[in-house]
Amino acid sequence: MDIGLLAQYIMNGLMAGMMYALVAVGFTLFFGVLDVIQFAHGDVLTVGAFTALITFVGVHAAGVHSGSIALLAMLIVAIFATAGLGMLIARYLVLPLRAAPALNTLLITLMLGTVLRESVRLFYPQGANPKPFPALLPANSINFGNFNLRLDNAIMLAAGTAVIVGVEFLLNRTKLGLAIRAVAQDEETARTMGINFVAIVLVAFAIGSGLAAFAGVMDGFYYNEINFGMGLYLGIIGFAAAIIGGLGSIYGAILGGFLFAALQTIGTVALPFASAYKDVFAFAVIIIFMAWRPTGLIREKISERV
Amino acid sequence: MTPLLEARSLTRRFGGVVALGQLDLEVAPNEILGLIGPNGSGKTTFFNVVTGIYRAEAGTLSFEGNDITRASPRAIYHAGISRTFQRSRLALPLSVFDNIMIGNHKRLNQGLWFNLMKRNAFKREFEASYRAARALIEVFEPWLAERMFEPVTGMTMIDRRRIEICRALISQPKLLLLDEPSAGMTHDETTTLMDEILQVREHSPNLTIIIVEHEMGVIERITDCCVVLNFGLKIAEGPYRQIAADPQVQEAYLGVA
Amino acid sequence: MLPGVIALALASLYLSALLAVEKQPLIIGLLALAVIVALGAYWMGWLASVSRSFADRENVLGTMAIVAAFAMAAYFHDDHFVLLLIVTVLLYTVATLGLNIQFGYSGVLNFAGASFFGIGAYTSAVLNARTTVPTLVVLPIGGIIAALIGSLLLLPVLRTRGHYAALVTIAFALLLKAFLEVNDVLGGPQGLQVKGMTVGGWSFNDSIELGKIELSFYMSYFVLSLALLVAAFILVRRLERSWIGLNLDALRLDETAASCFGLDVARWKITAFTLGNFLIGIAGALFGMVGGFVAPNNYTFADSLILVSILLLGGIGNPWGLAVATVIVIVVPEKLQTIQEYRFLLYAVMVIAVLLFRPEGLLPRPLRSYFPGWRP
Amino acid sequence: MTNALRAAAAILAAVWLVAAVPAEAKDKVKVGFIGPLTGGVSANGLGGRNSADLAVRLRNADAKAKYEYELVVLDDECKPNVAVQVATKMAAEKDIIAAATHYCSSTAIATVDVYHKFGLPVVVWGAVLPDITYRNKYPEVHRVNGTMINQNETNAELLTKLGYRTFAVIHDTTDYGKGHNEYFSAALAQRGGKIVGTFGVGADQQDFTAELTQIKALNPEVIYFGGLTPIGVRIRAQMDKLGIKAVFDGTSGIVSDAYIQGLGPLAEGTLAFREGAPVEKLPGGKFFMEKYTAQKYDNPPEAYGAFAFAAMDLILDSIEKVGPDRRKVIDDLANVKNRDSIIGKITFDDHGQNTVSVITKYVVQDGKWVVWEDSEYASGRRKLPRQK
Repeated sequence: MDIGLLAQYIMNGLMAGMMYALVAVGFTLFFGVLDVIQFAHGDVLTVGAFTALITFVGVHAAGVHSGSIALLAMLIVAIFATAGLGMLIARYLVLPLRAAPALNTLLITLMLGTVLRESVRLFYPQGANPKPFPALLPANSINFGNFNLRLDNAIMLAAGTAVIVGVEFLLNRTKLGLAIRAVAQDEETARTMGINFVAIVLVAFAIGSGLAAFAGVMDGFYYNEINFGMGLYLGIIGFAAAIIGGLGSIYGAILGGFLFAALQTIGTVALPFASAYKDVFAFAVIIIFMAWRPTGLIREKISERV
Repeated sequence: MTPLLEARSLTRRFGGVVALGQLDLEVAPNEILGLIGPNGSGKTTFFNVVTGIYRAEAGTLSFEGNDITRASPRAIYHAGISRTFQRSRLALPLSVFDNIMIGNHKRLNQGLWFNLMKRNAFKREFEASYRAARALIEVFEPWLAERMFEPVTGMTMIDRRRIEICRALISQPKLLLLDEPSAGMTHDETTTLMDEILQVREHSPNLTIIIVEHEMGVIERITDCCVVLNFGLKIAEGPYRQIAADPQVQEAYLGVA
Repeated sequence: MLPGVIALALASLYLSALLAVEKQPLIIGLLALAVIVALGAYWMGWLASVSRSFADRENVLGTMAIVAAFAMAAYFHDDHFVLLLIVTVLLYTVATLGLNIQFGYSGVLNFAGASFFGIGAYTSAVLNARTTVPTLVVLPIGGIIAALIGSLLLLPVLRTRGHYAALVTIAFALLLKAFLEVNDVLGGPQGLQVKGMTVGGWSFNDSIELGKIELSFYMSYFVLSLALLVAAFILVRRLERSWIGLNLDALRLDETAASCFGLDVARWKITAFTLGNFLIGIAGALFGMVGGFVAPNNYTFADSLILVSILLLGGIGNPWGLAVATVIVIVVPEKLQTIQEYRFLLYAVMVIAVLLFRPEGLLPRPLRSYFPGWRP
Repeated sequence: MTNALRAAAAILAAVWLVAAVPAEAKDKVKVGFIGPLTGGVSANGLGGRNSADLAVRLRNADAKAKYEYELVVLDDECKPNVAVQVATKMAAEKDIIAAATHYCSSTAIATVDVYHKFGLPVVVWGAVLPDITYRNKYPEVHRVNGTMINQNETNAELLTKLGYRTFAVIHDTTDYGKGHNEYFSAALAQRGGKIVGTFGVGADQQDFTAELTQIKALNPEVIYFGGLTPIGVRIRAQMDKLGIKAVFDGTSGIVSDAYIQGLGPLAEGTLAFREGAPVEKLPGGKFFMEKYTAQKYDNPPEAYGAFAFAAMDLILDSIEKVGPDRRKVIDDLANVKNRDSIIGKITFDDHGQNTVSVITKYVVQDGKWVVWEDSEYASGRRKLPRQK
């Protein structure tokens, strides 16, 4: 196939993969500290994206027309709002259910997801319609044959990478990260080490949810359109990515994210004119994969005391 | 005479750590063997290897002369070995009776058709099993026999131990593995439980027992012979008095140096 | 036994009232009433005695429940929509009974319940349209196909645990919907029409004339669905009250311990998963014919979640609880049509509340009693 | 039990009577409306609902009306499965006499059998798939708006006249999108246009970069899109992302304010076609818009509001004439000839299809749907991409 076309496919894949990875990291963080799946995560992303949109409208209404300021405001507000939301979820829905079977947590967060999704649909003005998302990033683009490299995409990839590296640094090089990893290792020891368990859990949820907001804004800039349902799809794929990567492992999540995007891209390239089958293909591969690697690529330590 | 259970240079590692190193061990029929040693010396690992939860990396295990080194937990249970767990692993939401019946698996008809369609035949089997379970548990604690259909949740530690031991005994195994039966119980409770175990032995004389225990009193009282492990290696073997006197054991285990 | 009878009578009376009432204020009033009464009964400890009498005299009360169902159907004999609602409740209960074998007993996660339901429905759509297989035979075939397709997932399902297992079925749910959407042979997103049930040349889709009174054509579907439910109920009950039920519980609660007592983990997981999908498939096959139409959007991941939440709402592992929960989940949103835009929201909030304040569900599963009323 | 039930029945009956005592002398008659009130095309659904509601309100305000009408509104979410459910609910409720139904073709075609089965007379107010009226000959089913055939003729006509030769087709895989694909391809073939690639996409698909990347390689002059507003918005936006310079040529499915709101400046130059004259040019257009704004609904009537109004008005006329009886209404609707309405004369052929010949061409200009003939594109002051 023509090289430019290939490059275009790879670019599409990278963009999708970056978003999946950002979402997956959230899932894996939550699982790390609490061994739960926070299934409203995808819809937290939606809330993040819409918060950003509201912020933009607000900033605009305030008479500020500088794109960069608006962009900054959107990111900050969205990330902090969702971080707060994440903490609330952890505090009032997830932590209280620790004693209950994992299924309950799964379900309560799924239902919360519905609540968030429906609220956006019902209470955001005409929330059922797709909403235009401002294009604030420079849209210059260079064409190499069939490959058109856009500055904004490049910027987003760079930003995404930076964020992921930042999280990695935070987890592996800082005291906070140490505490989070300690909690992830073993709650009891963490407590004895004098770590405030609840606080760490909340922080982890804040970080993960903040990432979701970032991914949501990125999605908005990439598609220039957001809608109340965007989170459901991204959420499920992020979950899948976190799982195939191996729950509890950041690298696994990132790997999983790009792997899934790769699968979809391969699906489209391998089945041209049947590109609609790309999801069927991707999910089929995932199921087969689970049979081969039941605990994901990067296996979490299962130390069963008998 | 041929040993009931025989381990030959049995080896199992976890990462770098040697949990069992070249362990040779024999259990004669009808004896009660004490397996002792400091924490992490490989006692529980030995049980897990014998019951097939972990695979041995080297060495052989034979039971009544048949090799069971690679056998699955199921096969081993069917061969006549059953066990209790250090952290009692009962099905808490289920009734006492249900928990005991879990141990009775091989003596119950597991056929779909039988269970779903032949309700009368099933009822007969059910009632028979009920009587058997009741008879067994009465040996331990008549009070429990009256509570066969109450959930295990909320029962005391000693009762849970009793139920767990009944679960292991109901299938009339040839070899019983007791993993720290005294864990989490007071001294007196432990004594009572041991009395009860010895009583059970009266009822079924050809029952062989391997017991892992920290309470030396218990070991001294009920075992015919002891094996001492340290870092997965056997460092002594013999009747309690003898090994208790062994300086090596004292140093490694009793900490008396 | 008396408390059970009273509860049953009140429940069926209430349900018929709820189904009959049209005026929104009245409906809201009735719903509020139900909540108050339920809370009151719980507070007074009546619920406990009710469940006790159900535990002891289940056969009698079961028969009465059937009578009550018939009485209700007779009362609504010419009201198409109410009958359709009742049929829907009956068939969803069958499906959740299947799901209950998986989640409730063996602990095998299945987040693709709606998918297997859909497989059943599509089976009847295709077979009724393109073959001459008697529609009554199509029902079990629907179940078998669902079970067979489900068996494709067996390997990953057996090998994975916990959230990893969840992913397998979730991925399957998404895969199946995506497949149905893009696959033209099965109608794509547009879906397919399903020919109705015909038994011995007589079509279920024709209304029945009994002298002067005309019965809705849903009446025959009602009878069949009820029969199916009763059969499924008895099957699941016997399963639970047998060594197999015990095996499944042991499996769910502690796989390792269970295997140390000779339990064949793979065998029983396969049994539970397959049997569950079979039931779901049959229910789906019949529901397809009742609705007369199948489309991928009926069988999304979200619909699977609704099935699962019925399970949790009712009290996982308790068939009677399932019936109650299904009524709530199917009928209540239907009756609250005027706030239709908000029904999903309210419904989700309700489930959250239950999970927070009564995680064991409305009617928690009682201890296994192998023979109701049996005393040593 | 049964006795108990009878008792309950009695109580309920009493309650019912009390509740049903009419406030006014006129007796109540229920009529229905079904449209997409939630989901991506909800704007059109709400516009239609308001318009139908307007018709009912005006009628109730009219002292000469024989009955007091109550509008029962149900939401088909533009999903065939949901549509079948709500259609069954509506048709099964005996005291709903007739209904104005469906904006989405995928839902309308899925439900015609239901209406036939239950004998509920319906007038389709927005769906354009020919099969809805022409696949069967159901006396229950009528339609005031035209079918997609003519609009695709006009569409192909205009674009070939503008000198475009190579087209790529994207259509959603519901019967709606498939229908457009079929009729447009046929119309285009007659006029010597060439289709370089056809892509079926999901009706709620999010990412189209895969399809569009392939289209980019095929390098067509025009991308024809047979689908509805939500994915129309996405595809147009993502075309831009991939730097595809081609005319975006849509169907009646994207003629909505939501499309322009969704895209902002990117919408400029999008083409679309709709049967029937634009509201402002309709005979009763001015009257309709005045009354509509007077009601202060919070959504605009959108492209098909006028049709929804006309459909409901037609139904009310029949009921006034023959009384609240489904059978009689069906018979009455069977011979609607040159009936005056705000959308002009309505005449049902033997399939209950209103014969609308006029098709309006639209182009987006400065954030508005402008009738092609009045646009600066027609006058040549502006140019579409790659226009000769």
